[in-house]
Amino acid sequence: MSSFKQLQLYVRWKGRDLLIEMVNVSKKFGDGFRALHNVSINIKNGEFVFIVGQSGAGKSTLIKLLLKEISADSGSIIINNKDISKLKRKEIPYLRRNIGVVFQDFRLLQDKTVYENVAFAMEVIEAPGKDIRRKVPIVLSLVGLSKKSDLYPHQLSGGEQQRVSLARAIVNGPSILIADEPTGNLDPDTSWEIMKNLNEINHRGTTVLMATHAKDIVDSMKKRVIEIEEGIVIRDEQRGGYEV
Amino acid sequence: MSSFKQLQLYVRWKGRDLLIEMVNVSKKFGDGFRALHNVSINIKNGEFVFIVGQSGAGKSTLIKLLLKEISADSGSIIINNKDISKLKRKEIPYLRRNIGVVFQDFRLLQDKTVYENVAFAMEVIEAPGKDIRRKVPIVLSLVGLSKKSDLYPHQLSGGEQQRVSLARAIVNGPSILIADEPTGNLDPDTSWEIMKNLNEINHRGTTVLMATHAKDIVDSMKKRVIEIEEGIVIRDEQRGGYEV
Amino acid sequence: MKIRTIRYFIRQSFSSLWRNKAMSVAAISSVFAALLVIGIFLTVVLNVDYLATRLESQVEIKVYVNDGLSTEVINAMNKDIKGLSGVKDSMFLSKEKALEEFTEQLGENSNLLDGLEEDNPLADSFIVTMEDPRMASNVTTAISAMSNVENVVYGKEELEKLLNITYLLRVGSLTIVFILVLISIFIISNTIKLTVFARRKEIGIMKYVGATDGFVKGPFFAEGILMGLLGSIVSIAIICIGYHFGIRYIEQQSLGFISITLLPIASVFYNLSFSLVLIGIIIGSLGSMISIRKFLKV
Amino acid sequence: MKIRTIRYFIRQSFSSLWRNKAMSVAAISSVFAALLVIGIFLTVVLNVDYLATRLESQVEIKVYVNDGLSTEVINAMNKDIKGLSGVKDSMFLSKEKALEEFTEQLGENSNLLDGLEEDNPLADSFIVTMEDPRMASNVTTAISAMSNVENVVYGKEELEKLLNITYLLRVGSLTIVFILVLISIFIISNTIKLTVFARRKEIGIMKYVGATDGFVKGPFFAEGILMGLLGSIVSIAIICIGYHFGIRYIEQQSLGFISITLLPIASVFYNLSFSLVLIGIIIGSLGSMISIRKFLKV
Ligand SMILES: Nc1ncnc2c1ncn2[C@@H]1O[C@H](COP(=O)(O)OP(=O)(O)OP(=O)(O)O)[C@@H](O)[C@H]1O
Ligand SMILES: Nc1ncnc2c1ncn2[C@@H]1O[C@H](COP(=O)(O)OP(=O)(O)OP(=O)(O)O)[C@@H](O)[C@H]1O
Ligand SMILES: [Mg+2]
Ligand SMILES: [Mg+2]
Repeated sequence: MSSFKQLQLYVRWKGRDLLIEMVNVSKKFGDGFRALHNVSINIKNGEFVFIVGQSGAGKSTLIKLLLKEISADSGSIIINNKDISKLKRKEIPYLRRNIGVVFQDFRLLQDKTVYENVAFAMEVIEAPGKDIRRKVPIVLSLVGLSKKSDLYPHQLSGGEQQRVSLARAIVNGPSILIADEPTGNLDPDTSWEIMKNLNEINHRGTTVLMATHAKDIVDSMKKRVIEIEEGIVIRDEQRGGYEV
Repeated sequence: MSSFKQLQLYVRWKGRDLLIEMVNVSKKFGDGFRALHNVSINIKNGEFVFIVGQSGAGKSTLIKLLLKEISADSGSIIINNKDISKLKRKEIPYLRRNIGVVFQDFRLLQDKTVYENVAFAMEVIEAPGKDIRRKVPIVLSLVGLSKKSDLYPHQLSGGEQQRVSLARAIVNGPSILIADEPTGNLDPDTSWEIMKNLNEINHRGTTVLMATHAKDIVDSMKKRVIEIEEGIVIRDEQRGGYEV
Repeated sequence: MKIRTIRYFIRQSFSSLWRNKAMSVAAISSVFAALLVIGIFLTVVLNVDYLATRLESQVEIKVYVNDGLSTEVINAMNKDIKGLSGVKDSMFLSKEKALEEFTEQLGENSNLLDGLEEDNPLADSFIVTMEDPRMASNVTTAISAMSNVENVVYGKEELEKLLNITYLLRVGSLTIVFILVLISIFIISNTIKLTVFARRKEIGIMKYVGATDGFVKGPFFAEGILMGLLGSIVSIAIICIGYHFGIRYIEQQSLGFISITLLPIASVFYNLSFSLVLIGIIIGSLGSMISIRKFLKV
Repeated sequence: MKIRTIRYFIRQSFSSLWRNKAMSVAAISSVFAALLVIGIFLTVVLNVDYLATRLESQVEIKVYVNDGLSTEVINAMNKDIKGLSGVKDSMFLSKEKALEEFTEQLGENSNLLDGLEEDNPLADSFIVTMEDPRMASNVTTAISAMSNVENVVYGKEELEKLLNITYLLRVGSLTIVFILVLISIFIISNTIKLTVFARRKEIGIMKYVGATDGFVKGPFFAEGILMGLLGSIVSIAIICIGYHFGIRYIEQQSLGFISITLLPIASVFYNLSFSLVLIGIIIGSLGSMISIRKFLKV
């Protein structure tokens, strides 16, 4: 990868208007199941977008496409003016480094402690040890896990694991934050705490995409809502609610 | 294990009044963290109980104790008149067969299909193949996964995996059904569908214990609510709500 | 445990091998390779033993007899000697023939014997070969007691040397095979351990949904057997093929003091296949049972 | 890649070995066992070669010379012969001494030589031993051209037989070692593959949070080296200990035709350790790099 391209990807994607542009994206799975069909979505820099829809609607599939965890069958996905379907394998990590993700299944490294899991995201970008030691405790306290930093994932409650995943997603201050059901294992109080954090991160300029089933949260935050049903975008509403 | 004991455990635990009896149960973890402290709970046969509490309060720990996945430090846990702390290792499987569990982390067998995962719970009790082939499709359609029966867990959405876990928990018609956050990855509609099922199962005589953060559900179902805070039972209320 | 359950175990073991293809291939390959080592050296040991036996059968006892015996007496004696236990064959050697052979043996120095033809100082003799060279001393005693026998000579020292050599060959090759069998068993069980280890989570899950230890172990046991079986079959096949071609090449070589004759392939196959399959199956199944134990404690 | 990152890889490899103890122990044990097999047979090969060299050095050339040479002439010839390339030593043997020895050799048949003392038909000779027996034919030609030489004799056939034997010994043992090295490499790489396989999920996760292939591979590479290193060190230690005790036992045995002398332990250690460590490290690191590849494609 040329150092110019690296630079282009490293630079925080600010000041651009259209950050994510999906045009007629479709995805079928092996057995012919249509997970997404002709999805077209534009997301501007700095937006806060909820993605809602029934279980199995295709929310996580959409997120996996943005991360190039899977590839679209047709259509194009442009992130920060770059068509990610044309990314070479070597360039994918640099795409992912600009996207912090709270995975629905957490995806924590089982043989690393809470601290190490979060630090790992910084080690990946070869951040100086000094920065790591300074920033990791800050994000851990932000998600309320300061006391758990030396435990391994299997020693954590479901909600705690989810928050480690969140801490890891935000520690590098990514341009885009994608959260797949980040409050699914959290009580309402903790959920609100987390949402306050996400809102703040968004206000500081990070584009936030959140797939969720939390009706309360969507209804009261009054953000843009995209609803997917059986792989098709059936609603894209500014300041929307969980249901029409 | 004597065949008498086996029989005793196999027999559906009906007609008894006190099904689960926890007396002064405490549990500390390795580093001295107090996960549960002096918990005393009685649950009668046929009850429907919500367990609520903040993330990390100790809900899953309590469930793990009932399954003997971990052992209590002190206090006694009596299930169906049997002190489970005195169970021999060989007897534990028979305890677990009478308790269907929807695990918070699903715990699906990754190299088995949806169908096989559910069937496995029946194979474990050496049910006849005929019964397996009849019952598995029924529970899969109950949780809305008939079409997914040949997929592997990693091919499912979060909510679908959760429903497979539920299907597996109920397929043998257990005496006790424990559900740890069974709607965490489900949209409100699907959640209600599942709750209707659980309610029905409860009406047919199964005792249901459900750890949850779903305020809506707890509030509208008006069942017994046990609230845990930092390992201590701080509320045990009939026909309660999520919060006082 | 019901028949149905055992059928289920076997079915499961096949499907598990198939669904974890990458892992199965790696594991079975290792089992195969470890058994191959055992197999190769068992083959070597079998042939070393064969060679040693043939070396031992070269031991000769020389029986010098009185001059001028009649053909009848000679034949009678020959028959008596052949009848002794431990004796393989006996052959009469006249003193004329002996001198001829001796002259040949001396080669360049044969001029030393010039003129001895007229007054042959050698004696008529029987050359006795042994079935079991350890009996040589007994046979010697028995023959000495016969009438007409002048002297019985056998290379006591040489025989002892030879027996030493064959003993060392046998013990040495057996020791090495023994060490190799241990190492191979160790490798196979570690390999099986790693495959169990990769699935420790699945084992826990099975226990959590109410499976007994036996029910969890069943498919692993069957899988261990299957891996051992597959590994041993492949290794037997490779060894037999290799031996088939190797035998041709090696037998063309000449060692001078003894022609190289290897065991026929059927005999190798017969001796080998049973032990390899047995080792594979036993270590495969036992290994998985031992490795699984600690993951069952949930 | 920064120095800091490389340090991170090394630290990670240690911590990963430590945190997956059960797996690491199984894997390193297998690597150790596989290297042990190589090591044992390298030791055998080294000693076979040593034995072969010593057997070869037993070759003698007999130089028969004219009768009644003066001591000066004899000494001069001896010096000339010793100066030929390929010759190790040369020794004068008078015909009286030769007859004595011959009489001894004949043993029971020595009566054949009775009375020859007065008219010794043998000749004075030099017994020449060879540094390199392959030069025997050249040396023979050279000596034949010297004055006072009557006849030069060396057991051409026997030498060829001997060279055949040593050739077979060398080729045979090298072939076996070669096969064993291949098998061991195969086992080690399969073992490493299984340890990578057990962590395929973790590899995916690293990729999903933005790690480059190189960054994921780094610790696995270091871990492969570490496993190879640990496995080889243990195997070298075991072999040296085993050899130390084995050598005593074996050298007490007698083979008769040649005394058993084994290579000194230092020489074995010197020849062995480097190759075992190298094989361990290379296969360990390479194996993990190859096995990891397909899990990186996420
Ligand atoms: N690899 C795959 N093979 C086949 N089908 C798949 C695969 N991956 C996903 N699917 C199917 O695609 C559909 C969409 O899945 P997705 O994970 O996007 O749902 P979701 O909207 O995130 O649901 P949830 O809210 O339950 O997480 C599901 O029905 C799932 O079964
Ligand atoms: N093995 C362990 N070692 C140390 N601490 C542990 C261990 N297991 C659980 N804990 C701690 O015990 C506490 C209670 O965990 P538990 O899983 O019971 O919480 P919970 O109520 O189910 O939370 P959630 O709603 O987030 O699932 C947590 O803070 C967790 O970190
Ligand atoms: Mg999802
Ligand atoms: Mg929990």
